[in-house]
Amino acid sequence: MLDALDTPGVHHALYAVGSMALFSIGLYGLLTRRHLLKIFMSLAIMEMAVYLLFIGLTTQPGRTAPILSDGLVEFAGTADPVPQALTLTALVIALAVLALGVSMSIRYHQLTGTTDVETMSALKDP
Amino acid sequence: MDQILLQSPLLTPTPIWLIALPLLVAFLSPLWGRARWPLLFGVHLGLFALALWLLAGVQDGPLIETLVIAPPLGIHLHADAVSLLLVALLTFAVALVAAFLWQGARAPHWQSRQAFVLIMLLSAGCNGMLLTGDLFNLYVFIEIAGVSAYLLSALRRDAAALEAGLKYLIIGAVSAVFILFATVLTYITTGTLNLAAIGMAFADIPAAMQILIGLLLLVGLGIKAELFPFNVWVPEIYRGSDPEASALFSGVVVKAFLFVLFNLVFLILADPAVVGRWLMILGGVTMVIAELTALRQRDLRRMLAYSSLGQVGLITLALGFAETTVVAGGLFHLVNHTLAKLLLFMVAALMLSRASSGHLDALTGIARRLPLAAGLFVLGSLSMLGLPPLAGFMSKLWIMAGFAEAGVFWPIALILLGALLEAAYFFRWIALFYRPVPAPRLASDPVGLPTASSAVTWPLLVLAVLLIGFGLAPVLLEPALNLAAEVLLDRSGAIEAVMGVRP
Amino acid sequence: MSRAAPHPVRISARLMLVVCGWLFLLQVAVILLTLGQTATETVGDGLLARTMETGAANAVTAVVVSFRGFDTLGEVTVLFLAATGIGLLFSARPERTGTNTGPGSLDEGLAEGNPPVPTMAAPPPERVLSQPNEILANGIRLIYPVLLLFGVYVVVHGHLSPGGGFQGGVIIATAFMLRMLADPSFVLPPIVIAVLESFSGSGFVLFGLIGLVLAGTFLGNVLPHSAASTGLLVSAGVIPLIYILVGIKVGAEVGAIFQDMLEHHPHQEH
Amino acid sequence: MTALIALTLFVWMIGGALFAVRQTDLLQAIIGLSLLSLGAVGQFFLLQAPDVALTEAAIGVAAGTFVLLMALRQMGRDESADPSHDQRDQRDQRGESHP
Repeated sequence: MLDALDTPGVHHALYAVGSMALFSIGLYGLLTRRHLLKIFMSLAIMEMAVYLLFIGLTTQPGRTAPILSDGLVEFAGTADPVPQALTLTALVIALAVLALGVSMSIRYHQLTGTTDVETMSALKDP
Repeated sequence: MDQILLQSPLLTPTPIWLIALPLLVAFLSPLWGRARWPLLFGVHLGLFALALWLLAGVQDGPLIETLVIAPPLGIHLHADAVSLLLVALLTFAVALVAAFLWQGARAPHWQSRQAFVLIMLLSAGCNGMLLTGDLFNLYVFIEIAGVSAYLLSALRRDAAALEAGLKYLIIGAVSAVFILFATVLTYITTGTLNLAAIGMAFADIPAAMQILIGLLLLVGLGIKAELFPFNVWVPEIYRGSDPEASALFSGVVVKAFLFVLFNLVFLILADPAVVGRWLMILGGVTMVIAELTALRQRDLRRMLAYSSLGQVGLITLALGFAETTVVAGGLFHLVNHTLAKLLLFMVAALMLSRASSGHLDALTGIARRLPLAAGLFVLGSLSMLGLPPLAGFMSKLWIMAGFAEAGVFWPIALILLGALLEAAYFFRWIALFYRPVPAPRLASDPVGLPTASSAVTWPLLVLAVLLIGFGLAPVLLEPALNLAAEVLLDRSGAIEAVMGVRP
Repeated sequence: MSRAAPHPVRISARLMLVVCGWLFLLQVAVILLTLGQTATETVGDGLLARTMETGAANAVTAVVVSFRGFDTLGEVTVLFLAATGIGLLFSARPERTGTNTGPGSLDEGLAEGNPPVPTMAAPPPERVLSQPNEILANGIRLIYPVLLLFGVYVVVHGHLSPGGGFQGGVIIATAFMLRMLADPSFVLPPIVIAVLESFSGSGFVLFGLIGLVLAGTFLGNVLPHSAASTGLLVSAGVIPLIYILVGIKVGAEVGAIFQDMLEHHPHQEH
Repeated sequence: MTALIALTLFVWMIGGALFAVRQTDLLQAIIGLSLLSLGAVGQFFLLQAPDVALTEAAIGVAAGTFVLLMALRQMGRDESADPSHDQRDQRDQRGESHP
């Protein structure tokens, strides 16, 4: 009976709803939180949701990983490798941007003692 | 296309060099030592020449360079009359900024190896954005250009610069998430990432999804291309960054993003008319609001930032009309705005090196101390607001003539209103620069400054000559611009060049 | 500078909740409506059909390093930029701190002779990583070579099994990070990092250019890569070589990022 | 069966994400984020993407968390510890987290 759930439709709907829920939580955090670290964390949640949506919706249940091993000799019935490859790339880029943003925040905090985006106002019109 | 590739690739340079060479030079940066600035200048001059050389070869059709595996499976570079024209413009602009920094930047943060790497990779990222024919590859290059820009604006590492860098990084990361989301949805629905293949498949996906993808891309690219209402962050970034960095943002990065936005609109949408109308409205609103706000600015860099936003709005207004004459005029204005804004920001850099701040009061009477710089500022602002015989006049005239020919008059009224507002605030600043000041205030002139050599002015003079030259003889650029506009609007030609079939 | 009217956190938080919920429903509705019409034939299928040509047993690696190697080049560039920028941020004390006027660009020389401007800056961070206890230090010393070896294994087998340059590089960097935590005197010399990142980055581009000359396309596979050798360690032509370069690059960059964030005392710029 | 596992992991991840966004103690928020990443590792394994799962484990769980923890060491654990927050804001935020 549980196997009846394992249709592409159910899977994809599950991943659509789940990852969009994560995306919305991230967006909510982005819009309401003011601490710099919280903003970067919210962005990380949004990115995670996008990756999950990507791989979730392009993989059909029952496929195998796109790797030849254990006697497999051809790529038949394997998952789509392109979303996985793109997600790899995007993950590393996201780490780079996160590390850079956090470093800037640390430096900014050392200089001014501020961690709040809304009080960063040195550049506003006097 | 294969016959191009089968010739010896070293003898016939291919578009990949426009991206690979800056990457290579940047990776090898520890080797260059003191020769960094001449190298940056030389490499960009070389890339400029290469872009012009390639531009001469794409008069009849785009040059498609396959990377590893032929499109639509793999990534390809799509070099055509419009993307190469912009590559030429942007590499030229970076070369001039490099020359300016080479001669003029005495501040330690501009002398560092990192500054060299950042500018080099900023240019590589922009070239990649202009040339790539693949949606995800576009995202990667947007990140390269973006990360270099965040770091350039934080380069000075004091609180103001770090604040600018952080704000730029946060807004840029948000925009990148939206662009990535749109890319993902596109792959899910069309199964491809090649822009031409997407162009063929896009009309078949459900309308709701088309709108969602379009909105995500509009938000993502609108943030980066500084369109209303996604541009509130711009003036703060420009104020916190050094003017040299702002010159690169306004003159180079924004132009690349404008091209990306319109290239996607024209290439992917089977009928760009509706979206084009919306973009025109967006552009018009951007222009009017920015020019009105610029009137109230009391800081030189913020004023220039708002003026830049106004011009971006004008260019969007023209390109959104999707009609050859007006688009050619819009591209002409894009060229002129890059030249004039580079001039204005570099003059601002010179002025700020002599004044205590960029505030109105601090700059009063600066013309006595920097007569040449003030004169060039006048020239640049006159071109910006469109006074004959300068280039800005010709491009605005061109755009308005195109609109009049098509019988659409509200953009003309908006452009004239914008020019009026620009005249108001630029003349206010110019009058201020030339106001005579009592002696005690001049005495506060900082002394003991390591003066920049007078060679620092020659990039500015080049820009001034070009502004006058293009104003007097727009015919120099006319064939290239007309061709570029046709190519930009010719969706089926671009798709056919990649896919081999007409849509 | 006076702050604007107090931020009405509560109202705006509720409003944002409504906005996000509405967007959530909208996105889910659009995606669910589209689910029946997702692409049946994707680029991935075409690439899978041609993966055998590369001789790589891991199709994801074939896509990452070969078919979409240009993306990967861009990606290591972003990492390089981030490491460069973080090195810059932590390299030396900026001369001046926050002023409202934002100093001009060319006048930095002005500030050199002046006494430091007192600011509202926080006290310098205590850089006490409390002395690690003996068990932790010994445990890390024990695990460190194993982790390094594992990282190298993951890099080298990237074309055969899950993993590759990124994963292995990050594992190696994590090994360094643990070692730094256990043993504060352990440092990656900046010069070594600089050499490694230059070597691997330019090596990647050079592989691309060699491919351009010999195979006709940038990043073309110029070494023998017969399908028959699929599954062997030496197979797939340049793919493992490029992935090793990526591993070195990622290891060096992420290691440098970790090191910069761990120790905040300024080190020399070069 | 996989659908149920995926559902469980999603509940886990959404819990982690809510924790990361709502918790005012930043250390706990970071732990919430790494729980989310851990859930994502499981999801990627389930989706036949071992490469991505390995990367997510190395980058999301280890490196990303480390980077955030380093920032925490500098900036303090308390989200509302910023001196520029006024009392009213703090009260409001507390009120908002217990509706």
